[in-house]
Amino acid sequence: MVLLTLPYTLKITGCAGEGVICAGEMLLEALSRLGFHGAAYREFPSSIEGGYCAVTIQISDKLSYLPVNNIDCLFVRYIAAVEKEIGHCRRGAVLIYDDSSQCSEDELLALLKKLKRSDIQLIAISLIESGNDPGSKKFYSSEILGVVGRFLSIPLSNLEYTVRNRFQYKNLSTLQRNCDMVSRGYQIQQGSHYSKLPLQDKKPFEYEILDGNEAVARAAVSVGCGFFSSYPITPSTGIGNFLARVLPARGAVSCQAEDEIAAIGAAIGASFAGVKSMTATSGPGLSLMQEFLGYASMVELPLVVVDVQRPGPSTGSPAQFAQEDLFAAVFGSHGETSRIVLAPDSIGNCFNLTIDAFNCSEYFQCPVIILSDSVLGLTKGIIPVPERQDVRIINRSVVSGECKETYGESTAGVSECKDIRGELNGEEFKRYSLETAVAPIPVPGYSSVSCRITGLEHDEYGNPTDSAEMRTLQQKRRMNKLNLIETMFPSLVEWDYCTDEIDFGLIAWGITVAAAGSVVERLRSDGFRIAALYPRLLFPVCLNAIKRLQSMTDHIIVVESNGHGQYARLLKMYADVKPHSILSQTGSPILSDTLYDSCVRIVKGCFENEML
Amino acid sequence: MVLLTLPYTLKITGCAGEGVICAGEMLLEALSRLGFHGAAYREFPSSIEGGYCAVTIQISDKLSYLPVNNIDCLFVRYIAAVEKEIGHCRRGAVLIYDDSSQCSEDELLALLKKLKRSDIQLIAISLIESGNDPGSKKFYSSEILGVVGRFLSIPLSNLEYTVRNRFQYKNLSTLQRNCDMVSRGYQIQQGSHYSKLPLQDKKPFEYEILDGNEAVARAAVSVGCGFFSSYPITPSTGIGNFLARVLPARGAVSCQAEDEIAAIGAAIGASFAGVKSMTATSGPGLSLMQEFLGYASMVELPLVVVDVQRPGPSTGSPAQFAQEDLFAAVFGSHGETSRIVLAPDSIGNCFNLTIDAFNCSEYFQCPVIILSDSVLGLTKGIIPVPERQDVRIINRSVVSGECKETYGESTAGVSECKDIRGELNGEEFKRYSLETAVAPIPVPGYSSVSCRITGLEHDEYGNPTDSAEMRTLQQKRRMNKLNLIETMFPSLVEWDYCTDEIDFGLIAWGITVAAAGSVVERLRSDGFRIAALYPRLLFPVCLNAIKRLQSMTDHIIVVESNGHGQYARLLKMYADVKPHSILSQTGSPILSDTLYDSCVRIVKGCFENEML
Amino acid sequence: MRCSENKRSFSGKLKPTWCKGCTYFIFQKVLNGLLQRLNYDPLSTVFVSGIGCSSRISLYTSAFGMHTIHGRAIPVATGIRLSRSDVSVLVIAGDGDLFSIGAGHFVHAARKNIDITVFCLNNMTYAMTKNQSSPTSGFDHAGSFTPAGNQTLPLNTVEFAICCKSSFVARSTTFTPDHLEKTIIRALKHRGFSFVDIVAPCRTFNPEYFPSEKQISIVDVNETMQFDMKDYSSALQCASRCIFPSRESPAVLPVGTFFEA
Amino acid sequence: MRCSENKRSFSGKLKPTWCKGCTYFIFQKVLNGLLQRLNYDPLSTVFVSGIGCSSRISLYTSAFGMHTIHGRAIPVATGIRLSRSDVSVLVIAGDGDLFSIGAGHFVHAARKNIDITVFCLNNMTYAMTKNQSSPTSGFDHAGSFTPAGNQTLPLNTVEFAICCKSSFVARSTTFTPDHLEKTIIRALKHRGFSFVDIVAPCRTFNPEYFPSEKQISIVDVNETMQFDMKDYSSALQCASRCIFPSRESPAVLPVGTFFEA
Ligand SMILES: Cc1ncc(C[n+]2csc(CCOP(=O)(O)OP(=O)(O)O)c2C)c(N)n1
Ligand SMILES: Cc1ncc(C[n+]2csc(CCOP(=O)(O)OP(=O)(O)O)c2C)c(N)n1
Ligand code: SF4
Ligand code: SF4
Ligand SMILES: [Mg+2]
Ligand SMILES: [Mg+2]
Repeated sequence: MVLLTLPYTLKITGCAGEGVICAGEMLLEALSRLGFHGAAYREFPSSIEGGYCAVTIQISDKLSYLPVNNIDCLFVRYIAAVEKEIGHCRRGAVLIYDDSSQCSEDELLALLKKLKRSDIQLIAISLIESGNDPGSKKFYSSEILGVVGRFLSIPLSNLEYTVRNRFQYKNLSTLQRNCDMVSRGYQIQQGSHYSKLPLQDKKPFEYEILDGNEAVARAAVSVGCGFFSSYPITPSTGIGNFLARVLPARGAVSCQAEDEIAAIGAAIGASFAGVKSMTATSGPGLSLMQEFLGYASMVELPLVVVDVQRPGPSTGSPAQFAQEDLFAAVFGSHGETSRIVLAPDSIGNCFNLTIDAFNCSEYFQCPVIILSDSVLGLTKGIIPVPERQDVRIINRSVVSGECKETYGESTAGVSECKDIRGELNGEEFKRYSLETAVAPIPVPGYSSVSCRITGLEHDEYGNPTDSAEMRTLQQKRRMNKLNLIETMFPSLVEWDYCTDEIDFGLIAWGITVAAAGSVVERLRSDGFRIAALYPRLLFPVCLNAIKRLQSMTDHIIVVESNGHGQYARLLKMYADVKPHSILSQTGSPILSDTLYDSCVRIVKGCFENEML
Repeated sequence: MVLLTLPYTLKITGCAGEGVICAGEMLLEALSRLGFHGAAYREFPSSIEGGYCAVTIQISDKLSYLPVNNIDCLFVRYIAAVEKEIGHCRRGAVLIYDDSSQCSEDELLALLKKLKRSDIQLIAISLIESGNDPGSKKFYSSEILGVVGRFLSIPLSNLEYTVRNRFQYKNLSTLQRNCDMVSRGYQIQQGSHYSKLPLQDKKPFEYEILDGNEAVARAAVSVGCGFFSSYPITPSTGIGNFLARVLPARGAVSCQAEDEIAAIGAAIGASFAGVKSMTATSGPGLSLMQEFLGYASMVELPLVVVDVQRPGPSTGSPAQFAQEDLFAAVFGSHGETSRIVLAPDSIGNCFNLTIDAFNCSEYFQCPVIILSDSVLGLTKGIIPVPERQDVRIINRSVVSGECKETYGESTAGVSECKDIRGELNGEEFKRYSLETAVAPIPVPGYSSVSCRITGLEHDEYGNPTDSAEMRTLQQKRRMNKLNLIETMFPSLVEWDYCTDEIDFGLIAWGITVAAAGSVVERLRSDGFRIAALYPRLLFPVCLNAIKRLQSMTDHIIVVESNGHGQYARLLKMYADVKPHSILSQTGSPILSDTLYDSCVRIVKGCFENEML
Repeated sequence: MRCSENKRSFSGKLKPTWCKGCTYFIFQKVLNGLLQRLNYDPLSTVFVSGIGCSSRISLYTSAFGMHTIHGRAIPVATGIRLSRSDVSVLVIAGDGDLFSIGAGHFVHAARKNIDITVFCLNNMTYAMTKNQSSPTSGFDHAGSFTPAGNQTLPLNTVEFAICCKSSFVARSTTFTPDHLEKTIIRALKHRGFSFVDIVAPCRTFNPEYFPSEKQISIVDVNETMQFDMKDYSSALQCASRCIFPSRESPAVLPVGTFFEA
Repeated sequence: MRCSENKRSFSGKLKPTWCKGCTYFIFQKVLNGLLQRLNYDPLSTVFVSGIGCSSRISLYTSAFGMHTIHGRAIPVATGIRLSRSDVSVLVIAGDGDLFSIGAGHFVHAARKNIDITVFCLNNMTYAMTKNQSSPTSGFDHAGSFTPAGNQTLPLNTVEFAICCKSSFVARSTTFTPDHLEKTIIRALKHRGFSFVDIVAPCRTFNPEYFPSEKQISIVDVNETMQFDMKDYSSALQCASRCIFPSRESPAVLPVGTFFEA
């Protein structure tokens, strides 16, 4: 019995439709029950059936999920998977293979020999079919769970509980078959290779297992989102799947629109009606929403738009990963619009950042775009989810009414009601007053004054105007109202300080932060002095933070997963920084090792230049 | 009789629906017949009827149209127009007013006195109604033409000819009434204030009177555009109006689509079918086209998209002017797309640049966006239009076929046909070969091989692929293929050199170039050494030119009509320039005087700093 | 939503920029009068429109107004309705807005029977962009994009609305304010997706309809035709015969309530 | 366009990524066989599709193929057709693609009678995005966005297509390849906008239709119903009664040619 060290990485591979992802997610649940942190990262083909499919389970005692290539234990059913993954297996890794399928021991040994990987420890097991899925394919999830669970010495009762939980809504015979299969898998002899995970003392019940999509959706519920409309698109669909189940029970609305234009249009309508609203999509949908995004900026209604990024352009690579929609999020609409762009940097942060997004949107009265991505969105993590009462909630300022019951506190989240009838003195209400950054919003059926809104340029009352002066003033106000965001929402910028004198600064955003974090540690232990800046507020650019970093060093590295260096270029545009860009376009998040090497190369280059 | 000096500026004002714009355009035609250059700039309200309406006629002996505020002669019917325009009248300007309408001499004198403009010379005339328009409003165009024509001593026969030309398709009685009215206007006594324009020797027949929209459309016809589809939107509608009349007669197609998405979709379909195609729109339409623009980049089909800019965001100010869609044109689609963005800088250049746009698009196989604007689009100019044989035309490289007749030479413009059957040796055709920047395009019904195209990432054959390596290679090729554009199309960058050592450099784009040109002259005569750079190629950034300018000076000023300094920021992003921005958001193009003052202020600031 | 207190006016403070004599004034007057008479509360009523001459109406009311973007009034109204069952939602937009760029949204809101009232100010042209053929323009209509004449039969909006499963479908016209009023009342009372096509020709670009209220014979199908407006198939058949402007009888304008589920 | 030379195969080199037993294989086989038999020239034929499992078919042909973006196959096909009268243009896409996001384009291409043939591979779900209700999903269909059951009646595509003035409208199914073949031939021969709804349930997400070819009774309306398919109103009425899946008789699938102008 080997005692494993954390983080420990286990990868289960197979073909789409065989249940490997299900197996991985059940394993995560079982681990969570034992007090572990961790995440389950899925890889799947873009077709519905067939094709390579895998799930990587990272078992950890810390919160963050780190994209890794150092596999400690690999489970395979096909020899092709070994060829594909062996390069990512660390020395001495364990390979559990199904000798009942396409993998024979001889072949395997021959292959490992060819690949010069005699360090790999082999465990042969024999799966049987466990049940039929609707398409009458083999479905192995519970059996695999049994095998892997036994390997990690997880109690069978825990695994069985997990299986019951997972299949609770299936018919009884399916449920029973899965329970049988988990114990069958558990009983398969694995020789003397059993291992054991270190004991954990985390209180398991403050945590939930959610992927980033679910975390976004969960947060929307917590913050009082009363209306969600969307159109399905990979990899954002999970948000809709979650909210379609959860919102109606809370008296809120989830609506499948006929397309993305209708989806954002309905969300804008709901926002006008006083209800917090959200829509979610991926790149192609973001492109379609550009006209309405500009409208929301112009009429200054709160609105949250989630873009779960995937590689583009056009349909691109729907099943892969990239951070390529930043430019479209910032600049996509015609004209000059005031909007906020945020990016979560961990699965857990998908929750908190969505809360922030709603708050910013309500506070500044403008659309907020959340740039998530396919890995954050589809990777399950064991994350802390605060109770509603612990969530900081900002509600839009509205014009109050005739002392009707406060409208829909929990869903619309109307607070800070101003009864402005007294102030008006018979004058018209200035919805777009130039004297304040944002004026309160009249809400139909609730407020004591009405308002009319238009995408035409308008004066303080909201009436269309041809006056260039008024246009300039309103445009300025719409832009400048965002100036305070960095101060108002300090949690939108994350720092990893060092000393005031540093050798270089590293900037990363989105999921790339995970790799950056581990690289920073490594570089520091190499003796480099580094400060790291992890902006979640991508636009408007967090100038205070950037300036501070600039004051510490001239050498700033920006790492991101796109071809243009989009965030680096935003910094050039808005902050006069000339960063070094590290770009990655592998279809997966950048790996620590790669990032480490690139950083070292750049830093050495800089120092050499300075020597000269 | 006063002999006038050129450029001479005459402004006719009135209410929408009274025919003032028609009067101005007829005047321009009459002037053109006398060998003048010139332009007629329209101002109109965004509603159909009522509201202030005006046309400014600039009479010149040079080609370019310059937005001006120095009015030499103002025609008014309402006293409000005097208040509005008097500030733009140069000292000693002539004011022709209609004393039959809301303007009395006493009032006028009182007003001028109050405004301290006793320098203004008054001419009273009395219009009568000339005919009824469909909405039973007064329609004064021919009568005004008579008045103004007499003032400038244009022969009556010329004016009558013009009127006949203009109303040729109206019914006989309308035509006759207009002819009567022009001579009535001609006969109104104007006291002793007649003037005369200097004789011209330009050959009038090489020139046409077109506004920028018509010039774009005319060029599309010349270059062999075989398909145009669009959806009406101010201020781009004129392009569709023109092509709907002209294309069908040439066996080509003009199609009104149900919306902008369908418009660009149909144009892409036609392009796939081997036919040069174009669509035109304004800001909101550009936003709607973003998804298809990304698709065109991805499948690498030639396509020209005209965006006649108006102020945004959202519906914004449809009747006014701005240069605000640059960011949306460059960055608007999700993912990272390869596209070309061009901007014409004069009415005449609307023609040439559209030719260039088609050529670039055919050559590089990607969408080209032309950023025109409401002033270029709606201002009539007397411009040279080359014969088709003098136009440089590049046609896409296509895969040739079984020696059928070359397909639709004039419309599809298929040339440089490659019969690749021999080369293939039974292998599949590489539509997206990595060995060349662009491969020839197979055309249905014409080529000897077929192809299938997809917005999914694809390999060299065009088949979908999940390979990250292939994706990176194809993305690189799609981006890099544009590297040669600046060298291949030198006319896309215009220089106004001085010496190699300069005090500062000025960059302007679009119609702003007109004001910049006159300011450069003035500043040079002040003793400053200036080089001016007028890029028509906005994206990819014309790095060679920018670098050259940078090598001459550190002080670079960029002038443009938007709030963000969009082109200036593009330069920061892509060329490491730190320019001074001069921004204008007045709803009209920046005026020379304003620009001059701003330039002087910046230059002085720089010099003072350097002194310290 | 009805007022508790006194009847309140729906006239807004902004002066319409419509042409003198525009038929939209007639519609506006009838609608505003009616809403007041029926005790609607401007503070609980939302006018939603797209872009076009017609769509400006949402800026000219004392109620809440959303002047949105071209073609998208219906999705926005859907969002208001689904999130707030307690406010009245009226969509008022043009033929181009609702049936060209907006056609897809119409189909789905009708199909889902979203409880909104949709008024099409049908002037059979794109007036705001100066006369292009709209989906309801007559065959041979010379729009600026179709100078040789539009070669498409007009969309029969009432037939289309029924086929999309609207639960109330009617046509009226600004030529007969009384009938218009009667029709609007019915539409407002109906619960579910209700649609009224209002023939309101453009004075500037469709002058041939003026001053010709007499030349056009307005026929009330509820008086002249035998059909059961509660029966889908009967209603659909009746509506499909009642096209306007029709090539066969261009001078006949069939109005009335075609379907009420 | 027909070949001058030998009949040429329409089978592409790319292997479909469809699930084993996907009904789209049946459609593909019938269509490809037919095009070859009818002497169509792959080099003069364009398959245009949107995005979805169904829409991938344009990548699996030896003809020209445009796999475009979601919902926009029809505008693209319109552009090809209007600019090139000499190539054959087939649109093949899913029910979600054509009738949800693409509904507006369908309306206008039909109305303008654009000479293209549109095949809807109607599996009554969004298969590619893993089972959300589509406009043709049955009432109570539990899509992932409507877990409590879709509360909307399905769009009757044949009725809708007729109402939009398609000049040829039929329905067939992959359950009856012979009938499918016959129907496709008619559709291809027709000049003008022709539409065929092809009921082709998804094996993965609509397993209840398998292996139940026998449970569903397929009824050919041309044999069982009295109507004149050349007469608009008669055809419309017939089509409006032939909804699938219908709440009243879920096991009856009415197929046939409904309208031919
Ligand atoms: C996305 C977009 N496309 C085009 C336009 C231009 N546009 C404004 S109004 C209009 C048509 C209006 O026609 P209709 O809806 O019938 O209203 P009407 O003016 O006739 O009352 C168009 C095409 C726009 N504003 N936005
Ligand atoms: C603009 C856009 N929105 C959403 C999607 C995601 N998407 C891909 S296919 C599809 C639906 C496919 O359904 P259907 O057309 O019925 O085809 P099927 O897969 O059922 O054959 C959707 C919503 C997309 N690709 N693009
Ligand atoms: S153009 Fe026509 S629709 Fe528009 S305001 Fe004038 S009359 Fe009314
Ligand atoms: S998911 Fe359904 S429609 Fe898609 S390929 Fe599989 S069986 Fe066919
Ligand atoms: Mg209209
Ligand atoms: Mg489908």
